[in-house]
Parts: sequence; C-alpha cells; structure tokens
Amino acid sequence: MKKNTQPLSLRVPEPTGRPGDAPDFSHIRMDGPGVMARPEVSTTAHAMLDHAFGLIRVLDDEGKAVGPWNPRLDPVTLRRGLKAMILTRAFDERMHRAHRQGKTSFYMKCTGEEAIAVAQGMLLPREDMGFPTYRQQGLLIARGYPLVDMMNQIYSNAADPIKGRQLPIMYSSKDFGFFTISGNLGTQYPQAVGWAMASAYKGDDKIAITWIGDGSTAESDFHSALTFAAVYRAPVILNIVNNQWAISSFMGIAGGMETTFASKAVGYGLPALRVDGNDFLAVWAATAWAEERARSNQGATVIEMVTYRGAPHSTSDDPSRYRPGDEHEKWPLGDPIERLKQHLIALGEWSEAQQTEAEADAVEQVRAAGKESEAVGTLGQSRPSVKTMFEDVYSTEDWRLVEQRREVGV
Amino acid sequence: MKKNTQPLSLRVPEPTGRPGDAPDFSHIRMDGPGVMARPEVSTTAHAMLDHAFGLIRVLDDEGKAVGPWNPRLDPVTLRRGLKAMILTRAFDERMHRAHRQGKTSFYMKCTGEEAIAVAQGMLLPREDMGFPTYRQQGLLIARGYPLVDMMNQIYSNAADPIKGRQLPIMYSSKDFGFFTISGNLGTQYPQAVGWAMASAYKGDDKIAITWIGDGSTAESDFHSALTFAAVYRAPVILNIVNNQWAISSFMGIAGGMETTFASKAVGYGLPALRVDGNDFLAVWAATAWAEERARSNQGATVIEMVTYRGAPHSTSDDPSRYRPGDEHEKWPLGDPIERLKQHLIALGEWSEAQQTEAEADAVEQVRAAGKESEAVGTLGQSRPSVKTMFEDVYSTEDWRLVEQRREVGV
Amino acid sequence: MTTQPMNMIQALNSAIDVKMTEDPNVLSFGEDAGYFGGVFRVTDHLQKKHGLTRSFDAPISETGIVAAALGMATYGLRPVVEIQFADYIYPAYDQLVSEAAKIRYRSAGMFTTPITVRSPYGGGIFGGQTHSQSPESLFTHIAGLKVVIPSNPYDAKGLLTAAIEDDDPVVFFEPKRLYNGPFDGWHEKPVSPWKTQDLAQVPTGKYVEPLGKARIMREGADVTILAYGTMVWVSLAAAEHAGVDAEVIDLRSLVPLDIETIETSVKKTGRCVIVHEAPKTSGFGAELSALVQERCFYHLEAPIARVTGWDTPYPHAFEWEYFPGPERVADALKAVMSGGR
Amino acid sequence: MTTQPMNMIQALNSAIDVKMTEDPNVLSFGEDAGYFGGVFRVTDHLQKKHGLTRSFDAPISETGIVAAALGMATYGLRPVVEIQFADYIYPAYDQLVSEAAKIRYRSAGMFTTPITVRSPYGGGIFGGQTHSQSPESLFTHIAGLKVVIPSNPYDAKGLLTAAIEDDDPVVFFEPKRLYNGPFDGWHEKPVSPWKTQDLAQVPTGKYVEPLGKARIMREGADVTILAYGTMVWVSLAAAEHAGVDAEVIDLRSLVPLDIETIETSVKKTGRCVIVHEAPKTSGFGAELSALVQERCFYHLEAPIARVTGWDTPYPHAFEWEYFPGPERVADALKAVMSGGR
Ligand SMILES: Cc1ncc(C[n+]2csc(CCOP(=O)(O)OP(=O)(O)O)c2C)c(N)n1
Ligand SMILES: Cc1ncc(C[n+]2csc(CCOP(=O)(O)OP(=O)(O)O)c2C)c(N)n1
Ligand SMILES: [Mg+2]
Ligand SMILES: [Mg+2]
Repeated sequence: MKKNTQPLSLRVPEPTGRPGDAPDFSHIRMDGPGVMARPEVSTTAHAMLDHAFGLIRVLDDEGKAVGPWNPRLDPVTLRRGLKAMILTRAFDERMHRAHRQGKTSFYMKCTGEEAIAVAQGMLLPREDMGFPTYRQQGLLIARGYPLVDMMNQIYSNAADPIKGRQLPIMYSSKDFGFFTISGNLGTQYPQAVGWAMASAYKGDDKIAITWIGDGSTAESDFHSALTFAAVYRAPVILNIVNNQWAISSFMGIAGGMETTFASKAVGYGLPALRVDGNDFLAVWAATAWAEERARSNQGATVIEMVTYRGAPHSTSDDPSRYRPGDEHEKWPLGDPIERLKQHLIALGEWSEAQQTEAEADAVEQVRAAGKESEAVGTLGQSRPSVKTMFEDVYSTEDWRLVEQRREVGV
Repeated sequence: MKKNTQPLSLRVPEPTGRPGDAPDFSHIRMDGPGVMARPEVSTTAHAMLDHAFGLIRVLDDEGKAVGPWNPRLDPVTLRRGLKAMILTRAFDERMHRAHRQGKTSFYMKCTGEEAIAVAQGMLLPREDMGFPTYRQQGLLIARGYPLVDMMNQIYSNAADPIKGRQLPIMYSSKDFGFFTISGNLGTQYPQAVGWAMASAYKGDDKIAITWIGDGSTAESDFHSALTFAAVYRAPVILNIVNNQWAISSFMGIAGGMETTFASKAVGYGLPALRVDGNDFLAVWAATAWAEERARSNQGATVIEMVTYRGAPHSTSDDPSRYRPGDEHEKWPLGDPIERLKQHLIALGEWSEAQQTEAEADAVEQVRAAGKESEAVGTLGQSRPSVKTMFEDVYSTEDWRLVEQRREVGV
Repeated sequence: MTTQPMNMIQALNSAIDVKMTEDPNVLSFGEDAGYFGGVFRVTDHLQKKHGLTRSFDAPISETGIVAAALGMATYGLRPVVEIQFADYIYPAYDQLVSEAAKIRYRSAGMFTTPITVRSPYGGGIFGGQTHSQSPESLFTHIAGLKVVIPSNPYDAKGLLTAAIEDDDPVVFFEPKRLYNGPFDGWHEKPVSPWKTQDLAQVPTGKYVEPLGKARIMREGADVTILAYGTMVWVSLAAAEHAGVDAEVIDLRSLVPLDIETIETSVKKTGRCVIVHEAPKTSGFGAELSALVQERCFYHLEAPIARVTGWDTPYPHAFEWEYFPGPERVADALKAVMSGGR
Repeated sequence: MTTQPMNMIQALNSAIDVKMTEDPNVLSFGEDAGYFGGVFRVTDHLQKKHGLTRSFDAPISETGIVAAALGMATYGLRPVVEIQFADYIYPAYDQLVSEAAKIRYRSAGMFTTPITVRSPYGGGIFGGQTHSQSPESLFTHIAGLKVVIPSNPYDAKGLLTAAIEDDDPVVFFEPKRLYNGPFDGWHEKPVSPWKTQDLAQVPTGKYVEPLGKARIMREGADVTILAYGTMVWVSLAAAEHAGVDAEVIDLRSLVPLDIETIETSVKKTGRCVIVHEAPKTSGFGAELSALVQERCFYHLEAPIARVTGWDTPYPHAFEWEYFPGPERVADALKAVMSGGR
C-alpha cells in the first residue's frame, strides 16, 4: 500500500557559506528603498499580507530618504539618533575590551544592530515598558540611562543597581522602561503582552515593546505571546530582530529559509512589517506605525527587523569557526551608523568633521563613566555586601534564609 | 509625549451565541463546493496561500461530488467509509450510555467529526503512525481494531491492553498505527514530527499523521512541531481539528476570530489546506494530497479540518451551560454520515434500507463486543493484577519498586 | 462577621470574589475560567458580577497564562490564574521557575510578581495519571516561590486571600478530592458533605489566614503526623484507626514552612510520620524528614516514617492501592510506635 | 583496551562517537551542537565524521528537541540530545515529565523512549543565575526518568555509554566545572588538568559503567560523605582539610540509586554528610537524608548533615559564598564528628 517512489531522506538546512566560502545573501529577499506602500494603520492584517514578505526601506544608496515610509524627522532628532548609536558602539567597544582586560567575565555587543533599539528608545517614552533581550543596550543609552550604572552592573560592583545578582549586561531599570533582562530566551515576550494587557485593563495609555532574536522565535514563549496578543488585542510592539545568526546557527535552523520571520504574524491574524533594521528611518517609521496602532486600541504589530550580527555572539564566542570572515562587510544593508551619517551629510546637516568629533566625544563619555565605575571596582574587586545575597528572594526573609545568612556569618 | 486620543481597553473575545441565543456562524468563511483549485503537490507554500483561507469542499448540497478535489473513490471504498463512520457513532453511543450506567468513569464522543479519522485511517496504511488526540477513535475503528479491546481499555478490566494504567479512551496500539494517547494536550504533535524525521533519517517510506484541537493549537508544542516539521522537512501530516469549541471556550479564545487555523502554517513556510471536515471526500482528497507530498520528500502539510463538536466535551461536560442548544443542528456543514450517505444514494450505490441495515449491524457489532468485554468486567469489577502497578515504570524494576510492591503485598 | 456553611469550592470562590470587590487590581483568568466559571466552578459567577475583563477565558497555553500574569503583575495588578489541573502546570514550569521565582531577586526588587497560581491537585477521583498528580515538591525546591495547600473551606478562603495579597508569587494547590467534602480515605464509606464540619463555617466577608502557620488539627502525645491537603483527613482517620494518640499537623503552607510548630511537636512526641500523595522519591516528605531529623535528632525514639504515593505514575485501575489510605498510615503509626524495626 | 588521557569533554565526545560508529540508530542534536560541535564542544567533529543528518543543529526550542527525540525513540532510534545549559531545560520539562517518563507505563510497554538528554549543569564558572543551576532533584522526583551525573572522564564516558544503551529516558547532567579539570573548590588555587588523574585515563574503545552503582572515591571509617559531580572533589578536599577519615561516595547515578553502598557505608561509619550544589529545600540531599535515616537510624551517632547551595537563586557576585566549598563541608564534618550539637 505504500506509494513512495524513492526512500525518504532527512533534510538539515545549511547556510550559504561557512569559513573560507564567499558570503552569499541571495536567499534574503531585498526590496529597493521606497517601494513598499504604507497602509493605513487601521488596515486588517489580511489586507496587508505583502508587508510580511516585502522590505520597508527609506534610505537609498545615496542616503536620500524616499517613499511613503519616510518619517520626515527633523535634523535635531536625526543627530540625536546618530549620536546615540555612536555612543552605543563606543560603549560596546570599551566593554568588550574590559572583558579582555579581565575586568568582567562576560560581554555582548550589538554591533550593526544599533539603529533598532536606539530609534525605538527615542520614539517611545520611558513610560512604555521595553522587554528586551541582551542586545538592546541602545535603548538605555538613547534614553540617557547613566553609562556608569551600566558598567557597575557589568562589574557586579558595590554600586551595581541590581546588587551583583546577574550576569554582566543583564540590566534592569524600571524608571527607564527597561524590564529586567532574563538569561532565558523568549520568556520576556509573553510578559510584555501581559504588561500591555494590564495597561489596557486599567484603561491607561501605556504600551509595551519587546524584542526577540531570530533564533529564539522557535521558543514556546514566542507562540504564546502572539496568541495572547492577538486574542486580547494587546497594545504591544513585537519585534523580531533577525540578525541572521543565533550563536553558530544560521537563521535557517529557525525556519528562516522557508519564509520570512515577519510572516509568523499571519497565523495569528496580526499585521506584520518586514523592515530594513539598519535603516534608522525605516525602523522609526515602522515603529511609529505600530505605536499608533497600539495606542489607538487596534492591537499588536509584529516587526521583523532585518539586520546582521556584526560582532561575535558574546565574548565567549568565535564566529570565525562557523561563518565566512567577511560576511559582515558584504551584508547588503550596510551599517546603520554609516547610513544615517551619510543621510545627514546629504541633508547638509552633518559633516565628516562632526562625525569625528562625535566619535571622540562618545569615547570620552565612555571613558569618563569607565573611570567612575572602575573607581568603585571591577569584577571581584568590589561588590555589594554579602548579606544582600539573601535579600529579595521573597518580600521578607523566611527562617531558612535567616539561618543560612547566619551560617555565612553576615 | 503620549499620543492616545482615548484610553486603552482590554478586548476579550466572545462567541456569537450563548445559551438562549440563536446560533450564528456568519463569522466562518464558507466557500462553495468545488471552488478551490487543486494545486500541484510540488507547489510552494507561498504560491498557495489562498488555500489557508479558502475551504476545500467536494460534496455539494445534493450529494454530488464536484470540482478538482473530487478523489473519485470507488463505491466499495465509499461504503466502507460510511460503515466505519456508522460504527464509530454506534460505539460512541453505547459507551456514553455505559458511563451513565456506571460501567466507566469517563467517556468522550466524536459525534459530527467521524469523517476525519475514518477517512484518514482508511487512506493511510497502519505502518504510518498516527499521533491522535482523544477524538480519533474512528482511526482504530476504520482500521478494524477490535472493539472489545477498546472497551476493555475503557473498563480498565483484566483484559485492558494497557493494564488499567490510563483514563478511559486513552487507547494505544502500535500494530494499528495508533500512538499512546496522552492526557496532556499537544504533546503528541512534535512527537509525530520526530517520528517522521526518524523515518526520513532511516531512509524508510513511512509517514506520520497527527491531530490537534483548535483550542490546543495555543499550546507550545504546536509551535515546536511546525518549526521542526518545516526546518527538517519532515514527512508528516499535521491536522488541526477545528470543531469550534474547546470545552466551554469558543475557538475565538484560541485566536480563531482573527484568522483561520490553517493560516498558522504560513509563518513556517508550510503549505496549508483548509478543508470541510464533514465532507468525507474532501477529507480524503486533502489527506491524499498531503500524503503524496510527504512521501515524495517534500515535507509536511497543515490541514485545518473545519467541523463541529456535536457532543459534550466529555461525560463530565454540559454544553447547554455555555452554547446555544441548537448550534449543532444549525451547523452549516451538516453531518458527515448524512452527507456521505446522500452521496452514495445519489450515486445509486446505497439506499435508505441499506442504511437502516448498516446501522442495525453496527449496533449489533457493538453489542456483541460489549457483551464480551463486560463478561471480563466493567470498571472496578475486574482489573489487571495489582502487581502490574509497579511494572513498566522502567525497563527493569529498581529496588524502590521492589520494596514498594512488597509493601502492597503483591 | 457572618458565617455561612461553604464547601471548598464556594470558599475559594468567595475569596476571589471578596478580593475582586475590594481591589480593582485583582483579576482572574484561566482555561474555561471565565463565562463557564471553571471546570470545577471555582470562578463561577465572577464574570457576571465583575465583568468580562476581570474574569475571562484564556487560550490553552499554561505558559502563556502564567507569563501574561507575570507581565500584568509587574504592571501593578494582582492576577489570580487557574491551571485547570496541576498535571498541566508543567508547560508553565519555565515561566514559574525562571521568571516568577527570580524577577524580584534579579532586579533587586525593582520588579515584583504578586501572582497567585491556583490549581486543583491530587487523586482519589478516578482521574488517571493526568488528573491526579501532586507536584508540590517541584515547586518547594524553587527559591522565590511560595507553596500553599489548604485542607478545608475555612483555610481555603483565608489562605487564598493571603496568597492574593502576598507580594510574592504563590502556587496554590487545591485538593480536589476535598472540594465537596472532607474525604478521609475510607473510600468505600459515603463522604459527609462539608456543612457538618466546623471548618466549613466560613465568614462571608474578608479574613486572612497567614501563610507560614500550620494548624494543629488534633493534639496528641505519642507521635506527630505531618500532612497537608487530603492527607490531613486521612491522617486523622488513621490515628483513630490505629488507636494512637497522634498529634496531627496540617502544614497548610509548605513554603514558608512553620518549622516551629513542627519542631515543638516532634520534640514532644519523639516520633514522626509524614504523609503525602506524591511519589516518595524527592517528594516534600523527604525535605520534612530531613528537617525533623536535623532538628530533633536527639529526641527521636524511632525512625521518621514516610507514607506516600508510589514511585510510579498514578494508575487509573489501582487508585486505592496507590492512594495512601488510613490503613497504610495506621500501619506506619504502629510501626513507629514500636520503634520502626 | 588502549587508553588515553582525556578531559571530560573529550571523554563524553568519545562516548557518543563510539556509539554512533557502532549503532546507526544513535544520532545527536541540539542548539549549536552540529557544525560547531556545541558551545562546550562535546559534540565536536561528530557532524564531520558521521554526516549532517547524524549530528545537527536544532532550533532554539528545548521542548521541540526533547519531543522530536521522543518521537524518534518510539520509531526505534536512540537520540542523544543536548540542552545547552541545565538552566534551559525547563521549557522541556513537560515533555520530560508528562511524556518521556510515562510513555512506557501508559502504553504498557508498547512504546518506549530510550533517549539521552545531556546537559551541562552546576556553578563555579561565574555564569550567574542562568548558567549555574543544578536542577537534578526536579527529575529524581519523576518516576520513569533516570538521572546520572559523572564526576570524572572515565565515568563520564562509561556512564554516557550506558545511558545511550539504556532502554529508559536518561537525564545526564555534566558538571561543567569539571569539564577541564578536577575542581576541588579551592577556587583561589590553580586547577590541575585532568591528565594528571587516574580517572582521566580513558579507554578509546567502548566500555560501560552500569547505572545504579556508586563509586567509593575514598574509604574511611569516621563519616560517610554522599556527593556527586563537582561536589565529589570538594568533599575529598574537605575530608583532607578537616583531617577526618571520611568515606567519600560518588553516587554517579541518582536514579537508580545505589542504596546498598550507601547503607553499608553509613552503618559502618555511623555518620553522614550530604553535599550538593542545588538549593537545600527539596534538593536531592533531602531524599538522601530521609533514606539514610529510615535505613540506618539505629546506627546513627549524629544527625545527618546537608551542605548545599542556599535557598536563593545563584548570585553572580557571590559565587564562592554560594558554592559549597571545602571549608563549609569541613565544618559540617567536624560538627557531625562532635555529635552535631
Ligand atoms: C531557553 C534558552 N535556551 C538557550 C539559551 C542559550 N542561548 C543564549 S543566546 C542563544 C542564541 C540566540 O539567538 P537569537 O535569538 O537569534 O539572538 P541573537 O543572539 O542573535 O541576538 C542561545 C541558544 C538561552 N539563553 N535560553
Ligand atoms: C496541557 C493541558 N491543558 C489543559 C487540559 C484540559 N483540557 C482537556 S481537553 C481541553 C479542551 C481542548 O480543546 P480542543 O483542543 O479544541 O479539542 P476538542 O476537545 O475540541 O477536540 C482542555 C482545556 C489538558 N488536557 N492538557
Ligand atoms: Mg539572531
Ligand atoms: Mg475543539
């Protein structure tokens, strides 16, 4: 009764290039800048299916802003964005170096992805809670969170706002709308939906925004988040940061060769926007669209940010073992800082000299913060008092913790 | 900086009707019979997006088989299908009654959904493993599994093939391609994918088929199943049995008001077919399409079977508390048995008299099996030996189990 | 305060109702928990009374339910969610263990998660292996979670109220075998309904039974029985059956645990029997045994005994062989009285 | 058989490699476990040697990984899957508890699930709360699962081979602090690499260390130390530090447990200290304490002591205060030797 003509075989997807190969991005659908239409915010998900597959881009190769998604930002905002991205990169560079110097046990950069968190952090007020992964340091930086507090966290020193409890870079700041980062992938995604539901439940006007990596969309929490967001029409922006890699696994291992990540929204009836994540203006415009939708009680939007993880996954990683060395250089969507800089120069609102100055200024800001933080101490040189180890497990210490604390003698 | 014009509010979906209301199915997209095209099996998922939203139907209101999906089954097969559905319904009736008589603690009917498991059970050979929920008893019955063994399981009696270990109706039969039912919703779905991957890994030709309820698509396992099926191109048929209800929750609580369940396939790049689940021929044809795709190494298909749960969720449930009493009668896709009967009569291959006879015969088969099973014993009157309680926990009993068994004195 | 005889379902319902009335930040959701009021009807009438957005149905995603509740809690709400059966709490395990339990700690108190996760648990209802489990010890191991189990309507309401008001995440297991009456394990005898019991005279208004306080259900001199949930009633029956003057302690909350009451009692009696329905290995009885042994070693006159479910899944046909009934507990009492040899 | 000095990573790699070579039904997958060979490189070279379909990367879905493995196992394969860190095993908890552990039982042996779930666990690597956890007791409570933890390269290979060949699902925790050398908890001293140790002389071919047999790492007369994983080496160091003639037992497998070896030893020494890194409450130490107390009550000369992680999440800055080091274990040894008062 069996009808096979030939035996089955197991397919395991492989990336287009491994170390030594020439980079090849031909599998990634790239639309030109300005070609995607901008639907009304009230458009049904079904009527805008195209946006799950196309690519929203604003900046063209000459740095001109084109098409209906151009958010027409004023130069002041653009310069603020550029500077925040530059500062984010400078911060990453220094902390990466701090790791090599033994000042911290761990660090993670967001090189090449700065536009996303920076634009979104600027656009949304701090009252809107962000539920980040570990690559949205740009959100804190764009919102002016003190660099020295970030460093204190990284060093787990006596001034660490979260008392040495977490791995470096797992920041937390309620005041800056930055939810406590979890080391567990994906868990923040449905929590953001719950937070947004609470705002709606209370009749408030706050919305939530969250991020997940391409690889992590495979986690269960991704599914529950989209289900709850759709069913309860939660005011939340659901970003998928598709940076092509999940540690050593290319995005095909998460299903990225089969369809776009944005199209994951379709099955929940949620609208999807697939966006050039290295284009500050496109990121801004798409986020503003989703924001308007959320604030006007029309529910959630899924945004795939197409970008590239330029740096190693973390300081524990060596990408030269699993991908072509020059992939980042060959990445067709370029570098977000370069592109915004080029745009500002094209507008006559910026110059190479200003760029050099801004870079120097960023390095100096980071240096100053570093000095201040290192004065408190780097990893192991300074830390919160040992008795804090037993605090915050519960709202009040139970007898076990009292006894255990006494056993440590604190 | 906030831009709301009015406060947010939380949306909780509600069904179109509650007890006392008139049934209203206008929210369900219904295409006429024969209108959906039948794409080549090799069509990409993206090129057949329509099939995730339309409705594949073959039988028209007069019982004629129309359109490109007509599987052109011979009358012998059709009569076999009709009889298996009749037998399934008769079995359900009797066991439901057995519950009222105190012979079992629990029962679950599949009334109105018989076409699905029966057609699929006939079409696929037993070597293809089915990973069922609790409403695919039709699969066992269509494949000729002894009714008495089903009853013995339901009665947890001494002849229960699974030794009284499971709640009634949680059958298991390796020989009949029926995977051990789990009480935990959804878990079987990614297991089916794994089983199919194993067949492909071995270069065999067996495929897997699995079912999940509309409500249970919200479970995490649904997502991991589709992810793995897409990434590894597993030879598996993934059915979503959308019977409109999940206990007391209408399908909108699972997101069914936002889009179709079939469209959940889109985000994984899997092809989707949305099918009239009460149309034996449509079920058959869609399954054959998916089977061909799987066997020819082109991977998985998601099939939404649009149907209606005619019976209470289980013997513990009373649907008159949460849905209009006459919803089932008003269900626009009718009854699968009636429709296939009408078709056979229209073909001149069946008559009312034959129908009456077939029904009587089914009742008699069930009665005979019931007699045999009740001779062994109903719940509490007969059971496997107590010492079996300690068996099959591991491949060999460890000392704990030996000691515990001795404590019971067996 | 006016009282009223209530069964455990009514008492639990009343706790949520009272809190929802008092505090607009309290809401309730779960599978079938809205319009229908839950498969055990614990949330009955709440939607009608408090509105659609305050008591509603949830998708069949236990992880989504807990995660959404966590997000809400960090916003400032106090969600009370239902997991339809404790056997189905595992899909939510990651959100409970990695998130609920750790958010306060990892954010140094910046974010807190006052959620209450209610779930019917335990056997004795012919539910088979997926409607009978007692997974409490899987939660007691997780620092940051509280675990509460009532044994009667009065405590059920008082403890659930405390759980909802608690600033930490609480897993609240409801012994479903006790929903309608105090079942003592003599399964062939008819069960008397709650209304005949003092502990079913439940105030209609608000009151709180603090978490972390055990209840001595029976004073006794010879041996201490530590139990919770259904096993409290089984233990009382067993003491009577064995004719042993046992002190029966209903722990009520496993975390925080009322170690003082336990220690005082065992030091007095010199003997201890622990009873639970969950499988023995790494059940909560292991922790109790270890604690008692550590603290009362020089007072013990016999080994501490555990009477528990077997190290097997819960078998449908052998419910009463699996269920630790009064006879098994009585045997343990007698063994402990004779030195456990 | 020829042996070779191997560290634990190499030994584990060799076990999988040997089994894959011998049995075409053995395959390996997990997050980053294919081309790259795993973030700890335990599956290095396997894809190159055995082919893409036998050692591959998996989506970041722990539940999908375990579920797919279960499906494969019911087909007849013997999948060996990697969960990147034990801290990330919770999303797979439902598939392990509700499915892996119960499929044999609920189908009366018709379907079986011989899967091996490998996962690096434990602290001491500055991994913070999500790269340091020791969740073993959460699996020992689940009837139907086996739980294995090696402490050295020799056992790692022999036990992993046994796990792969075992017909039941095995959760195999790898103490990542021991991957490169036998760490004894004196964290300020340099760690000596494995090659200096006898237990790192590993046969290159196949051999099996049976599950359920403990290894006596040091014979002693005064007190029995029960430990596993990294804590075995800490316990040895502690015995020396305390100057106590301790018998150090490496349990190696928690389920099945070698109760005989434990009982014999404690009856001989009359004293027992249990050491693990997981939080104390409902840790596996509780079960060990209860078992020892039940079986050796009349031989015990002092209360059984537990030295464990605290009942808090694993705090990044306080790694060495959290980690049960040789000084804490030595203190417990001394306390037990003086009657535990
Ligand atoms: C539940 C869980 N599983 C696995 C890991 C280990 N892990 C950390 S980051 C990572 C890759 C994530 O990739 P992606 O989601 O694409 O995010 P990116 O790092 O590219 O920003 C993995 C597997 C984890 N932290 N949590
Ligand atoms: C993990 C889990 N959660 C909850 C339940 C309880 N439960 C049993 S059936 C059911 C409804 C399922 O609805 P659906 O998936 O639509 O299937 P149907 O009953 O309609 O066939 C629920 C919530 C369960 N068995 N398992
Ligand atoms: Mg990525
Ligand atoms: Mg349904």
